Amino acid sequence: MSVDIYKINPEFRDIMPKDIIDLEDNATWHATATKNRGISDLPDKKEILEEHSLCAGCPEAAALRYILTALPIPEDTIIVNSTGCTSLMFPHIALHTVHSLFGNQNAVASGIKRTLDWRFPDKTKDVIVLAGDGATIDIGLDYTLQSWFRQEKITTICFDNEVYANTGGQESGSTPKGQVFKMAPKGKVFDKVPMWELAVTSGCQYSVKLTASAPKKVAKVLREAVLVARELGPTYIHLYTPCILEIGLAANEGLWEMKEQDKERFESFRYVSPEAEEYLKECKAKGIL
Amino acid sequence: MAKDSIKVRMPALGGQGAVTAAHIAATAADTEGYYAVSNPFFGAEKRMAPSESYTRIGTVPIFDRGEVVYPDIVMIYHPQVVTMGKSYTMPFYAGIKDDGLVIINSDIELLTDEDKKILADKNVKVLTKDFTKFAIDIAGTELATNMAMLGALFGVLGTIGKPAIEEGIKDRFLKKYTASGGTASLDSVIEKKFKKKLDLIQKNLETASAAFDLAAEWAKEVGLEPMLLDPSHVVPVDTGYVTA
Amino acid sequence: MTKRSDMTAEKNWSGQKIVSPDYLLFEAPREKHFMTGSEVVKEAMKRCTVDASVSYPITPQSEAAHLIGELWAEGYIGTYFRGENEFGVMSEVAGCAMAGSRTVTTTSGPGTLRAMENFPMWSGTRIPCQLILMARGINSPLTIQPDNLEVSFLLETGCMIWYAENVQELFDMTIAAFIVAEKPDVHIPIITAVDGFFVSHTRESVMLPADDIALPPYDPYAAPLPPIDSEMPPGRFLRDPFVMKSNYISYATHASWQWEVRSAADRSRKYAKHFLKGLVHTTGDDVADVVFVACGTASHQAKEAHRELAKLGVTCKVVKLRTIRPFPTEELIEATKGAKYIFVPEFNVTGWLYNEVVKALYGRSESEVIGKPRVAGGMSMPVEEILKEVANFVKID
Amino acid sequence: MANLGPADYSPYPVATYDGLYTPDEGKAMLLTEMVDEEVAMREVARVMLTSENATIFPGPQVLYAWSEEAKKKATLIKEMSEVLGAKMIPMYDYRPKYPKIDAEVEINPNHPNLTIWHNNIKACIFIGVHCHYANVALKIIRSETDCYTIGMCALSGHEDAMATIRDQHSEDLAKFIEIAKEVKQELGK
Repeated sequence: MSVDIYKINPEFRDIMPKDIIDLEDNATWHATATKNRGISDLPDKKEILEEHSLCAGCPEAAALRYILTALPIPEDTIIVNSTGCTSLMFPHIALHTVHSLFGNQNAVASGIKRTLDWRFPDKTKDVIVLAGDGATIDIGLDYTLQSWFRQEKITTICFDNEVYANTGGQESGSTPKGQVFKMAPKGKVFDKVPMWELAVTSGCQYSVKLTASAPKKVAKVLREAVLVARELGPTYIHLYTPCILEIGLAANEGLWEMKEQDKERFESFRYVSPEAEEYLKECKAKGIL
Repeated sequence: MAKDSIKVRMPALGGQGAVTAAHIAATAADTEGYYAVSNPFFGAEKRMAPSESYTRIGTVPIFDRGEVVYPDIVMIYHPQVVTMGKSYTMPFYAGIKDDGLVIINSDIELLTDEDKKILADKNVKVLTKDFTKFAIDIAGTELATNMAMLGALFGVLGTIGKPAIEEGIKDRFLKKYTASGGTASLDSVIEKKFKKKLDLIQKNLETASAAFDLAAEWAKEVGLEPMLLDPSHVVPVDTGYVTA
Repeated sequence: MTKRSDMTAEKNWSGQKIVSPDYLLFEAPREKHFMTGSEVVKEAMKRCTVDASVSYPITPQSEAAHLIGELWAEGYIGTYFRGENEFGVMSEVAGCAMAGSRTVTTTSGPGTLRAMENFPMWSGTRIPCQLILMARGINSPLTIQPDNLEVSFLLETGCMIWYAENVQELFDMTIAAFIVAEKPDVHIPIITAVDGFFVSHTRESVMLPADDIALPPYDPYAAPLPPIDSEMPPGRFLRDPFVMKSNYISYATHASWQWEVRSAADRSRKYAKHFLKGLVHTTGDDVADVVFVACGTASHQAKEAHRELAKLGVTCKVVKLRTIRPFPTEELIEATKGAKYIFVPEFNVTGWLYNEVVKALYGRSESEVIGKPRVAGGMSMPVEEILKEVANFVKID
Repeated sequence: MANLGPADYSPYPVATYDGLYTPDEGKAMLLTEMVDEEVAMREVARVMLTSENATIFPGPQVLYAWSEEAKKKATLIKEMSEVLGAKMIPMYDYRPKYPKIDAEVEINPNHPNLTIWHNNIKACIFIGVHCHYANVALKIIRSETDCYTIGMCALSGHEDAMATIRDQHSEDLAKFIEIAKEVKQELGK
């Protein structure tokens, strides 16, 4: 059983560090949890994300914590990443993950999902893609859309900070029009790419745009997206996680920025296909949502 | 004098079935016990555009691959190969070896006096015949032209018999066979023309057989020397495959 | 629809009897068939208990890719689909292999270059997938013709590269490839190359074992890294982590990691020696003035030339290289001992194999190495042209 | 700090470039020599019993209770450490740890030399570490320390270790423990 890979042989408990012992004793694995996992576990349960190397106060780090704490079955969840700031957190996620290249995340995830379905026909294995706006919308656009056309049963999450942050603040397709960034010294000349809409026209069963300002909302959306992907087909979450460094905010101003954008560029967008709507009702009835 | 291996070049027009003919020729030779290889010219051939294929037959393993630049035998499937230069080589007999052979499908004489002199100097014999009419008379379709040409080739060579040819034709039309899109649809066109596959095979066999006799007769008349050693000379060789 | 869980100790999921690699390659009785390289790829994969394959059309490999698809439809292969382009396909292959599939794909020329970024990623993540490469020109203007310049771009990707000479060797080599690539101390990708058209579209006789036997399945847990399936510790595992000094601690990791990938290729030698019956194969006179060193179709052409030279009384030998990565340096030196002239005939304009041979023999051989004849753009290499080149150095009457 | 090892500073040249390869089935390797498994077991036991701060580095495949074999091995490795009087420092996962490791109590494949330097370890056994990370770590140790490395591998072994024994399953570990006890007696320990 997957959760067994976190069980420490008693002979070695005395030499293992606390964070590994806690993963066995105090993490909320699906197999051992008494209730649905969620944000309420954050204060007193062992988190799946260990210490990370992002900037102090980076909303990405917070958003990843919300997502990991809401996974329906973390011990059977694979997360595929791509190059960018998020890559710096991935080694510290206590799950099986892949980085691979810049932009090929949905292609790698497609291969993984197809193989897991082939190798474990009687088991549920969730596959999630988590990448930045550059990876999802620019360099990886073809692979993102094609995986949706093919109806791959994976959840794609875009951490949109509207800039290439890891490489030093260059304009991305997701940067708002007019914004001055490196490689757009006169300001960006075209509009922010409406990825959440492309998701709908490209076959996603579920597409939601939001900011990471409300943890419980992020957790709910993540859970819905994963359940729908598992059952029906591709789902998409477009999440605003501002780069406080590149837009000149202090470490404690990220939340404020996200709340601001809840009313503007990231005013909530939600598409749920009729089939998904039906299925989510069932999930509620079953109490898994 | 007979050689241990010969190379046949088949310039044709897309759709005439020269690739199929090369394949059947190689299969027949293989059945007769020879080493044999066939391949098409590697291009994006279209209907009525130049299309070329090759067959190599020998009593020794055939290592040579690709386009036949120095053929022993050239088979012209369509007059346009000569009259309109629908050929990858100019003239169509470029590179032909001494004591070679040219088979032309045409209802009229295509060779200039200069061509004739060059070929005569190399002691290359030429068989010109309207194999398309021949095919229509016997099989009832010009699509059997390639079978007539094939029969003629083996009639001249004389060391690969009709049973082997039959085997080659059956192998081609009865087995599951990987063909390019164009060839696949042509197959179905032919099948529509004949009600049953076996019927098709029978017609093809009759066409090839008749052409075989005609060409054998011709070879006697012109006193053509045997070109290829007979299969009794085939020597098994360790070709160094993983499984030797 | 077959299920992987239908597999037993005796039979794989498609009901084929599971036999040892040695039995399949060397002991099982064989029958004569007459087919193309594309068709033989299907026959080989049919006997390999393949979990996954991803395809994309490009001449001349398309037919092989169609036929692998048929194997999936027939229940021999677990999962198969057409990817969006070669970059995507090679990444999908990586996903399949990392998650524990025995995975195969095919490509040619421009597809290889489009996918290029993936190949060092493949070797770096230690996946034992197989790429069957049907070499084709990569220059502009566009060509679909046989020309193996593309192979030179793959030489330093960390993947193993084997080169098959003809339809028969393509069959045996693509089976042996999985066996060697999946050895735990090797476990890196393998590229099995042939010259497009010269092999893919050429019809010749080939000896095949029965198709009701197949290789044992791939075991992703007997591997140098855990598969990405959440079934093997450590639970906290990133298959290809950032270990750059700027973010973390170690340049040494990067250096060591890359040496380890090269070491893995080196460890394949002893296995390849067994399953390929040697990294090189020599035909002709033991002691020879003229030695041809070649791979793929060029070694075939050289053998044709050898036969003619023998008739002319010239002592001659053909040294066919079966493995290019790892490069069979010691075997090459041994096989070319005493040669006056070493000719390296090639189907590309730059002579990448000539460069490899010169590098390997540098300071260790007295022979004169000649990078001729060399044809490109799909041209054939008639034996007559080879003989002309030889005549420039050796007196032929 | 320990002296640099045979390769000095950089992990190149690695063992394969010196012509050393993993031993054939049924064989083991001591430095550059192919020997019988039992010969290697005796030598390995001797080195561990006579070297300063001899340490066992158990890896994920034996640290966690994910299979019956792993549980058996855990018990045996614990016994092995007692017989050899060796300390145990876990390589519990392979992540490049941030911001730093605690070299006193853990070892990380990305900079294993830190742990060996810090604890002045002169002999160590890798066991249950996945081959790729074992090889990455062993190359670094080989280059940057003078520690005598031993690879006890369930698969094909590790030529970058100074001693490597392959195909080591629980029954083989039991056999090794018995041999270690004999050697310990011979050494009068």
